[in-house]
Amino acid sequence: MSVDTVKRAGQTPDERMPFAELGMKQDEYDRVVAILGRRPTGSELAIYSVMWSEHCSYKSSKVHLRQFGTKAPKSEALLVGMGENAGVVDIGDGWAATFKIESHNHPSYVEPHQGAATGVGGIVRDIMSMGARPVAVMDSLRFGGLDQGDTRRVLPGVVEGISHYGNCLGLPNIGGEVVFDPCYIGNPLVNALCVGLLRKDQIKLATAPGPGNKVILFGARTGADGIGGASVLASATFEDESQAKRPAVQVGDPFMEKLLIECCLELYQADVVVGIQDLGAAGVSCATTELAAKGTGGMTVDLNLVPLRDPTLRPEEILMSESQERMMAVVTPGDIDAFLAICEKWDVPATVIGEVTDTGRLVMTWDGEVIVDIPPGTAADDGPVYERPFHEPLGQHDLNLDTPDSLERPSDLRTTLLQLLASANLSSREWVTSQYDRYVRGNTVLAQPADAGLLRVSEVMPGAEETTRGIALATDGNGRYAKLDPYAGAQLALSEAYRNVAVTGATPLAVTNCLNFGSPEDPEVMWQFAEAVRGLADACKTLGVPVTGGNVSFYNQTGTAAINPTPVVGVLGVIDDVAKRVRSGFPAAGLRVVLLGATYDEFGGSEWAHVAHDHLGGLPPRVNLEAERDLATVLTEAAKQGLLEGSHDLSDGGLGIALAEACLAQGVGATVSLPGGDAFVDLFSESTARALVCLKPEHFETLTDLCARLDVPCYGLGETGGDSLVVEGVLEATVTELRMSHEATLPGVFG
Amino acid sequence: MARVIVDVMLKPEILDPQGQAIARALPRLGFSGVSDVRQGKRFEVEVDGPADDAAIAEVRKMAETLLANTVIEDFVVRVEG
Amino acid sequence: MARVIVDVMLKPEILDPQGQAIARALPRLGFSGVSDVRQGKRFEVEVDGPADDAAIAEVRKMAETLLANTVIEDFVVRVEG
Amino acid sequence: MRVGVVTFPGTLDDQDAARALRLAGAEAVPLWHADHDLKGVDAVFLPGGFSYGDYLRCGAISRFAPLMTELVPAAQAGLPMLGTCNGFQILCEAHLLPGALVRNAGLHYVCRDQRIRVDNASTAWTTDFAEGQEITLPVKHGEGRYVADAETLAELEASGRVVFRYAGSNPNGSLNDIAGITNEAGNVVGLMPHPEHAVEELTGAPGVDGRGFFSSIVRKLVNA
Ligand SMILES: Nc1ncnc2c1ncn2[C@@H]1O[C@H](COP(=O)(O)OP(=O)(O)O)[C@@H](O)[C@H]1O
Ligand SMILES: [Mg+2]
Repeated sequence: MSVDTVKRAGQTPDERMPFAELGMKQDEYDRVVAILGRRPTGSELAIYSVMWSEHCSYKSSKVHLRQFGTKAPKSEALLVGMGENAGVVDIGDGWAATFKIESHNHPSYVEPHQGAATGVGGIVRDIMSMGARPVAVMDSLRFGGLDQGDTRRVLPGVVEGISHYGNCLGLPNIGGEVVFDPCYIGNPLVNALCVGLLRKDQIKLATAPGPGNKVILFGARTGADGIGGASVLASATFEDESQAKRPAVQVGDPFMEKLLIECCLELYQADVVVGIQDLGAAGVSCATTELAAKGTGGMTVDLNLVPLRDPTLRPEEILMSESQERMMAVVTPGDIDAFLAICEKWDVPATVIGEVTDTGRLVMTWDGEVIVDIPPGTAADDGPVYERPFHEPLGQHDLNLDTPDSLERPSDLRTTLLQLLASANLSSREWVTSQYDRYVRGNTVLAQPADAGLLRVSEVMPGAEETTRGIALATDGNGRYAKLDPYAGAQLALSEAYRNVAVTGATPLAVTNCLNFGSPEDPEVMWQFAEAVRGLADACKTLGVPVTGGNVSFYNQTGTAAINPTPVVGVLGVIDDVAKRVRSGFPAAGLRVVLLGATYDEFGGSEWAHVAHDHLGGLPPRVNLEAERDLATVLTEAAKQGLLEGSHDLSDGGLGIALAEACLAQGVGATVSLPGGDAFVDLFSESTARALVCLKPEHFETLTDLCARLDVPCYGLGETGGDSLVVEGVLEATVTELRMSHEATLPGVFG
Repeated sequence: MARVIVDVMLKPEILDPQGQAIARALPRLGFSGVSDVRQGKRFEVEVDGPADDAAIAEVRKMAETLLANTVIEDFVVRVEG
Repeated sequence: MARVIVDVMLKPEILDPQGQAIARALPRLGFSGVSDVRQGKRFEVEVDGPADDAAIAEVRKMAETLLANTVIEDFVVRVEG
Repeated sequence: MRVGVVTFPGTLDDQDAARALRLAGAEAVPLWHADHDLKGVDAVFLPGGFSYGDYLRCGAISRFAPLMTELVPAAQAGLPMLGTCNGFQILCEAHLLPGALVRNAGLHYVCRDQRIRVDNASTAWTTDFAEGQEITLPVKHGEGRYVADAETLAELEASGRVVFRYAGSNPNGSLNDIAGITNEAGNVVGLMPHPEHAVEELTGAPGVDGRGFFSSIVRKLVNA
């Protein structure tokens, strides 16, 4: 079968090209023709169709995401901002951290194990491509209802996939979320986060400068992974079905990825890399166009040189293949031998497939004939940008009016506490987290069930200064809040992640986010999206933490039923002396228990309304960013002074759940009395900007002074000790009872 | 009592990292002349009755729903012997 | 080119939790009449030459030293077909 | 005191092992799987991980690494050797220790802090423990169920070669709750739990019970 060449495209200007089958609109196709001054070849069409897809071009979201830049707070810590593979922040002492969260939602529905596994693989390569050593992963998960059949298929597979891939890479899993809601049935969310460390003077970028430099593809061989669409291009006639059987599922090889990690680090150390890019969605198309566009501007590639796992692959398919565990590097001719020798040491196949030029053109050949000749920037950067229409959903107003005020409130608060503690979303996540290695690399200071993961910065990195610092990370997101008010919902996600970082004693520094929504072509979904982005950008500005990167996942819907809008926010913080970190929960008896922050009657979108009444309506708890910031200041300052023995933030389920979890952490009970007039509100309201801390009695006054200075409400609730949680005059439950309620739920469903 | 065998292999186009790792290791162990290795699963299903058409159809259904992940795997059902 | 198959199963006296999990799941999925399931591995080894005695002997050695752990597993080598 | 730490492709806990050795006052000497050089070390630590992806069987491919052709005779000649997790699996595959490690009975990878009883405090790696002492170490594995034929098992029990047993609940269904064993000479020890993840207050498992392994070997080498 002959291949469509540039020459042939010139000779057959009217040949029908299957752009629609590749998801391209007529006007987009017309633009390609205008750019090239002729019809594209099949290979060129392959490149433009993937590069201009929603996934790669952010065409629906771009106009909104710009706010993250325009509203960004000034931050000295930001070394690399949005637009690169991942953002990089300065964490002091010559060290930098890079982190990002990314979705792999749909593949995880189709094949949960492989989908989730390759999600971890992809985000880890993003971090590697910044020049960093990946040091930990996290996973933020959403599933359908716990009692829905498909959840029993999807969850175990997803968890096993993350477990297998992450464990095999030797990356500790230091946190995440597991949330159940029927809105995610058919559209589970698998968002994976990776964080890496590097010397701040050794950041690598995805760029191909220097004509004459070589382009090397290394890692796994290229197979027919994830090229469902490309098969129409590779078939003899576009209607030919024979080739349309390519797998839509990519299978990961974590062992190859582990080799790639060690190999890349050795390449960086040997200083033989000019530019580097991971291969993710859109594989070779994306890597070559982006590297070329950001470099000198031109590149030649001989596609015959791409090592193939499946020798029958056609060039169009090679260009679109999403085979995992591949990287592309730009290397000076003098360093080629050294580069290849390091790859050989690690058993990583590596092949020179092209060269950097100054022609401004990306030129690819196949069997000696030119099949691609394009200005790379037009594919990488000049994709279509849509101002999609949006409007408030029709029922939004009614939804907000349907407040939880009319819901019957319980009188037996003990039963309510145990019921909430055993509920799908608040029960112990141990069934999931025990499948993740949280210890490997020996730097994990806090992991589950702590509010945030915390790592000591003590990697073996040549030339790096010794430091006492640590980094903390948390991810949060609440789709129910966002459904009620996407602007506030995104801010609440940020608030909670920010607070989770602060309770460990770390100072929040920077933000990543993964925006999971339905179809952008639905104006009501688009409104949710626009509101969420606006909310997050505004809140980041107020809190002084810039967005460094992230990911958008649209089309999470079945038919017209979209998921709850689910912005997931990850916050990274730094603690100067990691030994001063605050443990999670009550570590010992005889400590004062203190509640920080004010409580209001707020049950819209609450876990109680969800569990007790299956109700979603009203407005989410009020966002109070100034209060969050002041609370964080109290927490980090108190930690620095060594005042705190333990902490836990208040979020879903309110004070009642926080107290119970704090008791469960080390099996230490507590006796407390409630500050307000309404025990139900005190225990289960989800007001924001609150945290629970415990401390030695002699430090109590210092803490109250600190709180007074920052205007943070502070209530001495009682004291730790005993085998029970006693809320005086309200309820009493032994720690064993709490544990039995908390720990039985997930094993009861998943075995 | 009869034994029905279900062989499950990854579809040919799906990456088989296990098989590849073995294939790469063989030359180092002094085995030459092997061009490829693929690793799959083998199930031995003991059925109560005879391995007649009905039993085999039943095992086939089992393979489809449980033993194989048909998104990425092919399977073959056969009677031992 | 020929294909040689190596079937590897846990020795009968070794507990096979995967097989047992499947056997336990079957009734829940509406399958009855299965008394036992055992799960093992199947390797497809592509040899360059014909599958003659020498090639089979070579694969047998491979199975013995690498593909199976004879402390816990039994294996069978056979030519496809 | 030079203790080698072996890195195979896919080894993960090598940096932890080296750190634990250094904290105990030993010099950690990196050993590379593809070399034939033991660099004159006085003892060897085979750390955990997924060598060769743990494809085929855990430890099956690593066993054939060039370095192993040096390690096996050295172990047989009395060089102290500790294999944890994947290292234990490799020792079994290499027949330096009897039996094998198979898929956890629960079919899941399990990472948790585990109570373990020391049943033999006379091996090269356990003299700083007391017999019967209970310690806490992390376990983290998917294939840690120790199995051996009845005869081997009886022989291990009779000769006191079961070094560690799971106390409390057994995380993987291993026979006789076996968590670790030794060879006849007591110089080669393999166990599924991870002492190298329990040597610092700040990180890893609660407590520092793993230190005993490293202080034992250091004491032995000093006195040698
Ligand atoms: N999918 C997951 N992966 C890793 N850790 C998780 C996951 N889900 C929950 N965790 C961890 O379990 C603990 C409890 O989770 P959760 O109750 O959601 O925390 P919080 O309410 O503080 O946000 C936390 O330490 C969290 O990081
Ligand atoms: Mg929290």
